[in-house]
Amino acid sequence: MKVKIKLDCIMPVFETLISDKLTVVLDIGAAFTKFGFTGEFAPRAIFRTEVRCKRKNQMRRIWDFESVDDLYDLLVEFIYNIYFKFALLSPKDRPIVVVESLLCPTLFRETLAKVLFSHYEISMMFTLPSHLVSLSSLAIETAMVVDVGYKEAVIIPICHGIPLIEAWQALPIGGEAIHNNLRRLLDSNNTGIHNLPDSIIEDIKIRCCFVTEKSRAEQLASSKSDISVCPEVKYPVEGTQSILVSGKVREKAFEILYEEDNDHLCLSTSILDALLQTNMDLRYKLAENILLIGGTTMAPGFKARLKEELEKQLTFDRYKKLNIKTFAFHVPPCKENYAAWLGGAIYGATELLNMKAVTKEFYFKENRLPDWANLKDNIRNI
Amino acid sequence: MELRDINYNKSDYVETASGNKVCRQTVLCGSQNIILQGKVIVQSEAIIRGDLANVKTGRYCIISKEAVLRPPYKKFSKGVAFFPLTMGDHVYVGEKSLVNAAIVGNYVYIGKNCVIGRRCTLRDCCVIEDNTILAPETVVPPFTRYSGSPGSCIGDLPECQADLMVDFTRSYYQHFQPTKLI
Amino acid sequence: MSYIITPDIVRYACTCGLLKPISNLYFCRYCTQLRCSFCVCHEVDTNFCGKCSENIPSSEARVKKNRCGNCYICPCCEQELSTRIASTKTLSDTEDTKTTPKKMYYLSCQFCRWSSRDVGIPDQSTVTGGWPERENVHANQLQELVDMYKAIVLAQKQQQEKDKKKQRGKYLSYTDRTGVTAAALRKRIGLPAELTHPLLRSKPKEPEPAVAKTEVEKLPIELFTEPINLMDITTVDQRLLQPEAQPTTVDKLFPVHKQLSIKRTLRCKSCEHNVSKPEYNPSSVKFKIQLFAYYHIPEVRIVTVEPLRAGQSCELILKFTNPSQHQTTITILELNLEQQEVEEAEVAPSFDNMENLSLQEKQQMSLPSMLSQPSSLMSMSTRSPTITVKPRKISENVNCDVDVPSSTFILPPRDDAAEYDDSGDTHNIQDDTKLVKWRKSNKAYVKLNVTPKEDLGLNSDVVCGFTMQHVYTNTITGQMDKKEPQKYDHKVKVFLHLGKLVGSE
Amino acid sequence: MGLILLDSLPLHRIPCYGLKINMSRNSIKILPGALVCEESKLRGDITIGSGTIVHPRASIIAEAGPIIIGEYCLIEEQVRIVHRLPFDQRNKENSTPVLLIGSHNVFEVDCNVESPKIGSNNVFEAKCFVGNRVTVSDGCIIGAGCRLTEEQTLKDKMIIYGSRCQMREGLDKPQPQTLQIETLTKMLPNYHHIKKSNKKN
Repeated sequence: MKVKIKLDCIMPVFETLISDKLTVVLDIGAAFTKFGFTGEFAPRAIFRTEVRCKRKNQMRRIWDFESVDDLYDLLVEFIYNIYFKFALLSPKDRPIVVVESLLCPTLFRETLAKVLFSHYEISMMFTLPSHLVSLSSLAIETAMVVDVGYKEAVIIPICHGIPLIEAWQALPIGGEAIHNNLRRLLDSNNTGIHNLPDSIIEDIKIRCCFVTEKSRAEQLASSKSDISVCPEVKYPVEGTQSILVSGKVREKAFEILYEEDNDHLCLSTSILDALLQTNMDLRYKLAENILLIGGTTMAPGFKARLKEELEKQLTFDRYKKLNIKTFAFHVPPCKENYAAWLGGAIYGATELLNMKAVTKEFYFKENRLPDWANLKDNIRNI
Repeated sequence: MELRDINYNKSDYVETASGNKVCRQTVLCGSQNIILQGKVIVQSEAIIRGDLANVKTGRYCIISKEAVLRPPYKKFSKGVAFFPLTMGDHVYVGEKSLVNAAIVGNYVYIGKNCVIGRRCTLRDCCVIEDNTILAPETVVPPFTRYSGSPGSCIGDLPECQADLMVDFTRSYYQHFQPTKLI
Repeated sequence: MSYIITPDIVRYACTCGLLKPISNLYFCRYCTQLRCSFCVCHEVDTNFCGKCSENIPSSEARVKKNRCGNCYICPCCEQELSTRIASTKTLSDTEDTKTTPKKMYYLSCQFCRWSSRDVGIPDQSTVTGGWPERENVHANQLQELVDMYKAIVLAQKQQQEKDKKKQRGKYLSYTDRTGVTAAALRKRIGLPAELTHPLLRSKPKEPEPAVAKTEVEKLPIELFTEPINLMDITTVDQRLLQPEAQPTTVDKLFPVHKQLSIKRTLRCKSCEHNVSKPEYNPSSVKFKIQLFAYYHIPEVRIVTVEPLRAGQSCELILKFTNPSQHQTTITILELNLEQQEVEEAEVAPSFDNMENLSLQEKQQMSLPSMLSQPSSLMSMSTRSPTITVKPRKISENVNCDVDVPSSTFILPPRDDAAEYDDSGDTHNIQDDTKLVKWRKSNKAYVKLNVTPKEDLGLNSDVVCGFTMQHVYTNTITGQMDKKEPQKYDHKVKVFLHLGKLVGSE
Repeated sequence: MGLILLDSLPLHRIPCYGLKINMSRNSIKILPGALVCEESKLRGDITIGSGTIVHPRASIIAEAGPIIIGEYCLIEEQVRIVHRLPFDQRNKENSTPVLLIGSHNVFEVDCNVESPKIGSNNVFEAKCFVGNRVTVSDGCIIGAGCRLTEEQTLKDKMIIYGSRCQMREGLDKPQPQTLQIETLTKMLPNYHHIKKSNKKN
């Protein structure tokens, strides 16, 4: 690798050749995968993280894998589709940029690396933490990054370009939890909801539901509410049946995000808990630099409600000591669902790719990826 | 699995000199405009609309029960014209399928109950799965498998698909035998 | 029929341990091994548009972001859009504009009837479009940002390099052995002799950090009172079809360029020979290189199976077909799964020799720096050695024994003319009549006795397997000066799904 | 839910209840200018407007009451237009309902329409199924292979398409197929026996 870098300095012509090469950037989400190339500003495609199971001729989600071997096969198929259906180039001897959550299971990332290095023979793999790189499109270094995806909401404060891992918070509230909540709510005034595919539930969520205001939510939660609910929607399913989506259901579907669980945790409290974990001097700055990413944050009314909830929580004793007055939110120059991907595309366009990526040689020598959670990788840094 | 014999009642079918086996219970409109190149099987209740425009099939085609071959129309500023429907060799059209295509290539498999929309082009070596609805003017590239409504590509086919179709249509023809009277 | 729509009943074990129907296997003549899509290297051969069936050179495909310049798909249902001529009536309606005799075109979906007029795109005067393209509103801002980051990182890197150089002193400049040092080269073309990058001299510009706002998007108040029209709101798929804009209402759906398709070549990972290379023409179904197992390995098909009963022997008729131009002899052997493991472990290199690999690569990399000439850079792109993964264990639950016949049988070569010849062609082969029931041209119908295991439950799938040994005649000439075609005994494991177990009589 | 059960049966096997009674009083009125192929199947009290074309192997069955088809309709082969009331409305003793089908409707190959009322300028694409509780207004398109059975009235210019019967509202009504009818009127008599018109305008 050393030799290569030297070459670049001596011959700038060649450098442009290298940077001119198309490098794939992937963000494999629990529900949707974002694919594109470095240096571009939007993914080429966003598609479901699933492959067609050849034996049953049905779609299978990657994250529903049964074993390591199963995951390996699913990923081989999935990466194949990405390269030969969208990227239209051979992965062999090319670098790849992968944006992943810091909480990505080791099993998954190791299997992905194995697929990429030994099955597809890529030259190097550059893994980037999603929370950190999301900030690159804003050119800021300190922020509270809240990622609400499909499986979970993960909150990690970033300080001067370093994720404060000790302060992370995660809750299993995301798209999936909302779908389950919606299914349960719909069940009360419709029949046969249980058999509906998730895609229909998702479509109802996207097209009918929204995050309501806090005052209305409290009214709806209490048994005797005197507010007029929003109009109901008749949602036709396949021409033979239709589902009645009542006004109450439309407003309540997203409430699962703010219903405190047994440990009194919900989306707003975990953001504040994350703040509590950080240094006193930082809290103020973090609260005024909140970045929301992930597809679920795109729901209508999500941001307004989160702000309301955060402000409300501040009045409780639990968080009074934070002594925060205002919250300020960033608006990224992209859609929230691919904010992390965009960060990867920006990082991947720089020389960091050649400097920091895990090369094939390194991978086969160590037979694993470096990981922040692995002591072996941290000793060197200290 | 090797194909089993498919038996038919000898009196129900007409066999031509070129080996075409055509059921008597079919509707062949404008039969002078229908060209079956040989060893073609047309099963009962199938409809071929030669009255609208020429319909030409290649060798070893199988038109199953209640399938409809219908030349597509095209609108011009002055009026409407019907265009010929050409079908290549070794094509299988499943039961109750409607073929309204302009061109069906060689080695094409069309499943049951499909709709091949107006002026579609099915290139050589493609498979249309059962119950697929292909939107009008769709072009199906070689070595693809289409399914759904609207039909979309769900996978690809082995490179030796042409040979598989040759083998399939040939053995179908060989196994399509009149019931032997004992 | 079996390979086209029905599930795969007869599967062959590929060298890599996966089970595939014969139609999905390749046979590398150079390694005389079976390969499948999982264990060959896939490469993009040509790009083409599936709608207009035109080849697009890869450079053009890249510029057009892997999409066809002329073909569009419907933003509503993802079907191909067709170009329609606007009827003359609409032209005369707009009499305030010039009534030119020019034809006007619009895009229309024949499936969901969406049209470019639905979203107010004006009709165009050319067939191929000039349809308005939408740009990313943040493009300029982001481009600036990326350029700045690039500069910063580059500066950092060069600083590091410089620091390293300082440590080593002047020594580095003498390492260029070709005589033309970079410094000398720079002098010659009139650049300052220093190696400093222009960006280093002036410190790279830092991007302006974004400022967070306390105001956030409000929930539209109308949602509480106004009924929504489902037909105006886009679905997830419609939104994601346009990742940049992700429109939430149908009036913002714009036509999308059609994604290109590819033809691919397949390369054997161990010997780097192609096993499949298609012809250039997008609508051609022919191949320049076609090493498909279907053309080389005898095909096995189930003809009939007697009802399967646990612990009872029953008769199985198989059809063997020889696809090659050479006579072959088939021997049915016992399935021995353990033995295979050992054999192949010897053949295939595994991870152990990765050390060698990295060494080799380093040598390759260092080559150009020694020569220090741009032309030698081409050697950088030479193919790096392939990594062969250890074959996996065959995962098939064989629960039925096969009585291995003692005798072998011959399959005559394929004869295309025989297809048109219905006369008896016995080839005068002396057959073991207990084994071969009947034969026709290159096919033989063979009887085997199989016994499902005693402990099988009702309705369980019965799977049997055997090793088929056949004589493979390799016709590659020019290799090692062997004129005569070589004959090999090739073994392949075949697995048959016989059906469900039925109860006793 | 009884309806859904029925729908899963192969369509051509559904017996036409009470057909025999109606068959006894077959009364077909074909207005001048209409073109009805001899090989089509017409049962019951049916009026076919001028300019309408009925292809061979189409069947129109007026089981529950008369069917009146307007002008310039196109009825292709294997089409089944059946006038049949839903189970719960069958035994009502009031006067026999009339199935009115407007003008410029297109019924494509193998579509199955049991709608109690059909406006004008609609297109029923190939292999679609419209149940007897679905009222169709004007300018609708029922896409190929769509099955509509739930009780509803389709508003004007509705477009139903795809596997999930997605709905869209069209900008314009589908263009009438007068040009195709013109061509067919010239072509079909060369190949088919045509039923004579038996009513004067």
